[in-house]
Amino acid sequence: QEIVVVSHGQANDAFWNVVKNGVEQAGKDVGVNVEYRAPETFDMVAMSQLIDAAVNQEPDGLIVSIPDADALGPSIERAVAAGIPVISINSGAEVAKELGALLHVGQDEYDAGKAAGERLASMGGTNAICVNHEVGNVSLDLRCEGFAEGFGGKVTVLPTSNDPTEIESKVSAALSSDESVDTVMALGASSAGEPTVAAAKASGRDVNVASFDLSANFLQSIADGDAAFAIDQQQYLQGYLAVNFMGLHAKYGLMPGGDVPSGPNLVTQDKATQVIDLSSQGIR
Amino acid sequence: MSESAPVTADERVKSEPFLTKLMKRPELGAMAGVVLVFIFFAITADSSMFTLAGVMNFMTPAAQLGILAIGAALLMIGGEFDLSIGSMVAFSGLFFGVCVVTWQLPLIVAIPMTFVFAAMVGGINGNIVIRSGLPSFIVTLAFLFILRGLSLVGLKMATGGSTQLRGVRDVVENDWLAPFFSGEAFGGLFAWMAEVGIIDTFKNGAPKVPGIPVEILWFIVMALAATYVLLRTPAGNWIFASGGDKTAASNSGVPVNRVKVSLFMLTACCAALVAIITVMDAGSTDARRGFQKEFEAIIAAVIGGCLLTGGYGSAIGAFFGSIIFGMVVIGLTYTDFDQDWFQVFLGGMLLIAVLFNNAIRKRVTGER
Amino acid sequence: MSESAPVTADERVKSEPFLTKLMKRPELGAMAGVVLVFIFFAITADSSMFTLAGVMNFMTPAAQLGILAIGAALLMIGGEFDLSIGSMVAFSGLFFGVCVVTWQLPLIVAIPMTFVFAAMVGGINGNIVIRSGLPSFIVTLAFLFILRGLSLVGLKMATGGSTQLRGVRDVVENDWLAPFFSGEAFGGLFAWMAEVGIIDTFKNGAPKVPGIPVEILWFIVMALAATYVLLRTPAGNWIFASGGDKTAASNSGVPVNRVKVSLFMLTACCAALVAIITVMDAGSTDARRGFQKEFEAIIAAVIGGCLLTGGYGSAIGAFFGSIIFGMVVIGLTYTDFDQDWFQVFLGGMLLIAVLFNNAIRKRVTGER
Amino acid sequence: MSDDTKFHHGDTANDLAPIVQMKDIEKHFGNIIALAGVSFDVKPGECHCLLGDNGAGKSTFIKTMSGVHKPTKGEIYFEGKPLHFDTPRDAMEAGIATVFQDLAMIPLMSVTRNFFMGREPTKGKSLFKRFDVEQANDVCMEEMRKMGINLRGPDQAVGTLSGGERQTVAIARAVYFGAKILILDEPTSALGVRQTSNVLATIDRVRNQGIGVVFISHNVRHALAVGDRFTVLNRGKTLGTATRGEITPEELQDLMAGGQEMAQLEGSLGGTV
Amino acid sequence: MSDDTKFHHGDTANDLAPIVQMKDIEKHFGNIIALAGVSFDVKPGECHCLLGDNGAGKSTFIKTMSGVHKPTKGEIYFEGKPLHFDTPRDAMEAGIATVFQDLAMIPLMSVTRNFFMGREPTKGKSLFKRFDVEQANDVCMEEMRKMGINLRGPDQAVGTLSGGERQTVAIARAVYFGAKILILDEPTSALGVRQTSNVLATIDRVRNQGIGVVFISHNVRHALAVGDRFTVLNRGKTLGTATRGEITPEELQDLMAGGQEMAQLEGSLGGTV
Ligand SMILES: Nc1ncnc2c1ncn2[C@@H]1O[C@H](COP(=O)(O)OP(=O)(O)OP(=O)(O)O)[C@@H](O)[C@H]1O
Ligand SMILES: Nc1ncnc2c1ncn2[C@@H]1O[C@H](COP(=O)(O)OP(=O)(O)OP(=O)(O)O)[C@@H](O)[C@H]1O
Ligand SMILES: [Mg+2]
Ligand SMILES: [Mg+2]
Repeated sequence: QEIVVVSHGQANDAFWNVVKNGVEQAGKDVGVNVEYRAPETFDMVAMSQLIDAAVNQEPDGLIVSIPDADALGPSIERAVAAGIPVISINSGAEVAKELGALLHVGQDEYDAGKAAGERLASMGGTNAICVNHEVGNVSLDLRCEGFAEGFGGKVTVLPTSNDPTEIESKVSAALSSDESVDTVMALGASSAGEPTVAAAKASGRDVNVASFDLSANFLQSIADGDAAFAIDQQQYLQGYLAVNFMGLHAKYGLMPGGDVPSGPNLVTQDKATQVIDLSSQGIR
Repeated sequence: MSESAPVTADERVKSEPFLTKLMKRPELGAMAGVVLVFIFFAITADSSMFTLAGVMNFMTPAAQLGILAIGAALLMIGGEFDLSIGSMVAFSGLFFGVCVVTWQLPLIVAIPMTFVFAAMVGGINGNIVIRSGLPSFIVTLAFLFILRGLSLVGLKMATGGSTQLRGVRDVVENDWLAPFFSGEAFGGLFAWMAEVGIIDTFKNGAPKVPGIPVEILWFIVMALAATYVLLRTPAGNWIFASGGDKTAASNSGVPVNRVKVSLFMLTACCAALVAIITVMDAGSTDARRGFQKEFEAIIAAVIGGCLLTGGYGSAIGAFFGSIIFGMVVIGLTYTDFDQDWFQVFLGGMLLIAVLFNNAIRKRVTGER
Repeated sequence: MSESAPVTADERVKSEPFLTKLMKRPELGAMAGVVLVFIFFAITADSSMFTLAGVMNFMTPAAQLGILAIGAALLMIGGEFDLSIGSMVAFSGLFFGVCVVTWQLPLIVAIPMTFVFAAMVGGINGNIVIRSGLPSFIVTLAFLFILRGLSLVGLKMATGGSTQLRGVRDVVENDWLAPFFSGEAFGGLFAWMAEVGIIDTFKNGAPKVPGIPVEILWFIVMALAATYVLLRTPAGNWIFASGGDKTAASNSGVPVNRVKVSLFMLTACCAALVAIITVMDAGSTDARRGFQKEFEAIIAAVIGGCLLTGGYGSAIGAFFGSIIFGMVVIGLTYTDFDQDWFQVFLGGMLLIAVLFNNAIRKRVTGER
Repeated sequence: MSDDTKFHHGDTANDLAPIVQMKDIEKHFGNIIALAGVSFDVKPGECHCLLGDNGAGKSTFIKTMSGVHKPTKGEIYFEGKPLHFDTPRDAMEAGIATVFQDLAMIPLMSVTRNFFMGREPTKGKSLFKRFDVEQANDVCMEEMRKMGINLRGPDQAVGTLSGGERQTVAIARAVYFGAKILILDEPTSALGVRQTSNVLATIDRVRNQGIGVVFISHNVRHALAVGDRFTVLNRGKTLGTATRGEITPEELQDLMAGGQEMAQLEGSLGGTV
Repeated sequence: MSDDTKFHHGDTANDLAPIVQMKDIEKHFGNIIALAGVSFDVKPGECHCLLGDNGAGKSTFIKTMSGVHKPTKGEIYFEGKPLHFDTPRDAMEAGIATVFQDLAMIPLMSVTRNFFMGREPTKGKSLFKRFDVEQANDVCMEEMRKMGINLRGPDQAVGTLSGGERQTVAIARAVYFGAKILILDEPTSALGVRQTSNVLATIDRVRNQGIGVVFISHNVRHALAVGDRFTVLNRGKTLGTATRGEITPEELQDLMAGGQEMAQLEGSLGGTV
């Protein structure tokens, strides 16, 4: 059996690397051949072409993320029309059924952001920065929007590049130019979260730092009390379960009855140390 | 005044095989690369890659890239760069989206407006470059940022906070101009071919290939037009001259500044065309559209034999360069390589394709 | 043989004010831009930007970029590009990380090994460019992809599946070489200055600025060294000549190929230096390190007056170019502008800075 | 720099109104003064030689005449009307064709494309108006043959031509397009003896057609062979104008050397170099 | 292309062994045959003139001698030993200095930097060994003055020099570094009369120092003034070698024109162009 996964996240993105690891593990466990594909950058046009390419190969199952239903819809519908079973992961819960996907495994970015915002607001935050290291990537934008919604207070989006040094400097700058900032939300643990912690520490102020996704160093910071928590989508599940379901579907025609929420799961100080190792292996 | 000497064959010219003559043309150098890449995938890739559907599938991104690459190639031959084309795709996509979605303009108005708008931005680019004498690299780089930023701001204003503008497909669906810029051409023909069994169908009977995506037609038409202009019109001569040596060209009476500004406008219009096609196809636009496309367009042009220093290259070269690039990017997904290795293969294939090109050309033309 | 004519003052030379002479140097052109950007932020930005802490804050990324930009500038003056420096940062960062974490080598071994390794990759780059005669743009572009891809593959192999290799800080912490490549220099001095109240302190008495980040020192040293090499050594003359006109230089006896390969190796070593510094500072490395840094380095070099066509430019220009770029990128967060407009301002400021530069230079030197 | 008695200003070989008249032209490059007030005119049907030492400002001067440089000071009258050429194209359209010392050719482009650069012959109408490559090739080969060069083919890149072949392309081009004034800046410097005599003959021919020729040369013999008037520049200033027959080769040569002594060779250079 | 009786092969002005001997050199560029078997040698202390029509292959030939082109066929002996120069640098280190027809200068670089390009004088030791700019400037200005050009300053960019000034830099450089052989490809083409006579005098001087000079020119008078032997190329082949005194200017000129007739001018060109 042949299963193809097409996502909008590159293989060298820390978050999607974990998804990919899940995909591969599931492929081994269920005994199917899986291939993971993604465009070189966040590019909906390119992604729809990758889905088309996958459809051409008529796999036994197609797993996609749907960050832009308008752009990807026709390609997915074409897959469904061609009789290829489709499962959606990560994003697109609201449109998955409509487009003909059997099931959605994932955690809506907006909801995850909202949960994080609520949590940080409850920790006493009133003025927050949302560090966006890939402006225009819709899923990151949604995290920020959800965060703003849940947080309630003032939220400023800080656009940065992927470069840790630049992020650290920019967060430092933002902290020192507005003394009332008390909360920083990073949208990715390894690229944005770690330098954010460093900047917060160097500022000498009491700032709550939280981040989406996990990275070993960021978890260490949580354990050490330098950061508040990390939001774990448990994206390993998104890859693993989707492939697992699809494999079973291909073999035995099995399919769960409803969507599977993979998160959110807040990793706080008490749990942080347990997952460091798993994170440094790319499983969490 | 001496009488003109009789025209005699020169004993100092060896006769040259036809193949050699052919390979000397910059247009055709890139073909060897296409052939190599084709052979590679014919061996390694899933057989579905070279079915009709598979070919359309890799030709679509190649065509979108190629439209940009042809513009970029002309500009490069003319001695300048435009790094803002990627951002221009996003920006004119936004403009077009706002025209049709927010202002509800029909395509016959919205499309020309988008082109005029793009040409204006291109003209600004060009005029700054010409007037200031700064390298176009740095000026258009500034516009890379500015246009990308404006796309973000504009999107947020147009949508009330989102970075994605949706709903284009619904409003343009029934416009009579839409078939020229979106979807597939010759749909009837393909449906018929599917019926009589010339082409493959899905299980449900629909043809696997509903037609030729319009961008492919645009791509071919543009490549031919650009080649014609370059090789067979005075304008083409001026482009080569402006890029080859600005001072010499201007001293010989070529209106260098006018040529360069026109090329900037042309490149921007190419970006607008891609924007219109992709926005209508996708039905939406977002702030990341066209990201790094400037880069890929320059890559395709260089693979196709354009010199970065200007004055040399061809549109057909850019055509083949885009096909190489498109074929490699999509083709790798038809193979069994792990996605982790994707970039390694991409880089390796590009390198091998151009080295091969080069080696073949040198061998055939006997250059040292 | 005529006797040499007496040396007389030439009546055809107008006397030239000192300022004019100064501004004619490409090194100093970029200074006007720095001043302009400084004035802009002095007015619009929060006052904390130009405190000692604020300056260190924007100088750190500027310095990291600058180290790359100086390498890129030398290479550009020598007439070539290296698009693989960004990927090289990731790749040599991985190599260094593996050396210290996986193989547990002391820095005195790991650092030279990393440099040698980087130089080797640079040498491969250079040799392919020279041997094939292909444009360096396309060759190093292939390496951009290849090295980026290999970094990912290597990281996953080294960590067993993650894209991040961590634990560098723990192993290097006590190495005697570490202070040269990480953290802050002159810590004692700054602590003393804090004590006597020359510089600001936190409430707990620690100085707000614990010292000068080492990358800033490396940056300054490299800018001086590169300037010295360019202006005061035979090698510098060869670099200018190789970039100015390859054939003419080689016909005049400059070992053009050797110069170019060395420059590729140097650029790769600059990337390795940045990799070592950032990996030690961050304590980890990941697959996205150095993303698009090649681009920024070229930007900084061009802002600083390097010509893309080679043969002209300066290391000090790249120095100021990096500072302009770093100041604008970080500085905008100190202002009250809506951050959605960030890219618009970034592009606008870059454009204005270079236009201003250019205008000042032209006015001062009386060029048309 | 004495005003030699044989030199006199303003008296010309014929009484036609000058096509171009340049008055007190100055040109500064930054702090360098290349021209410090030079006056000059060209009449139809005459060959006016511009002579002078290296660096005297000859090329700079003719570049102001053909629209490449804008003069820092001074006036240009074209057919009696004050005029400023903004670009070389303007000058060209007014009927001035120039062979620049650096030839103004694009090495990567073919001979034909260089020959017709900026003034391509076209065929076909409106949208189908196109560069008439065949005719262009024929014209180009024919004009080159007239100058004594048999090209191997019209599509050879100019960069691969020999020095003299390249110079011949530039001359043939200017002659072909020269309508009212033909400016030649050291046209024969790289030419063989046969090509040189062809060029001199060509100058003679176009002069007889009523075209004004400005001829720059360091070769006294060439200048005397075709020149009607001789203007000598020295260090950015004019030393005066002489008419043909009024001046001996030796005097002219002395003036061209800027009055300074020349090295003596044991060999037989026989008076003029 | 007859073997004129005045021409004879192998008999030379003196009996020293040649420094460089080239045998049956062929050079093809793709399908173009630029040299079809040319033999040539240079002896110490002689000035060997290489003459010929435009496109005859003179420049191509001396480029094979100075390591720029690798010959397609043929052998090169340097001081009796067979040798191939891989790069111009090798040739230079062996003692061959060349003035190329295109001068091989970098327009954006200063006069001094061009002058010393590839062979910079240094001062200081080991790590502090640096380009001795002051000395370089002095040498450069002085050498230029010797050639009759007073530069405004050693840091002027070569691109802003006049054609003759630029050529003088190239000549001065080659003379300064010429150790065993000095090759001059049309060195006087852009020079003024004074500079020309200086260059001819310089050729004479270095010849007397025992350096072999290869001199390419289209000017018969210049060639006869300094040349000891004359080799004429025509369409990639050699027409033979003549010794000084054996041949009249008119004969030489006829040979250089490739035997073809020259245009006649009513003007007084007086025999030789
Ligand atoms: N762009 C420039 N910038 C600075 N100086 C210049 C520039 N162009 C020319 N010059 C100077 O002006 C003077 C006149 O140069 P020009 O080229 O007109 O001389 P010329 O008479 O043509 O000499 P030649 O016979 O050697 O060609 C020269 O000394 C030259 O160095
Ligand atoms: N790279 C090249 N490719 C093709 N043809 C070439 C190349 N270089 C030179 N040629 C041809 O070889 C012939 C000889 O050229 P060369 O430059 O040696 O002539 P030359 O004797 O120096 O002439 P001139 O007196 O005009 O300088 C010319 O016809 C030229 O077109
Ligand atoms: Mg001149
Ligand atoms: Mg020659």
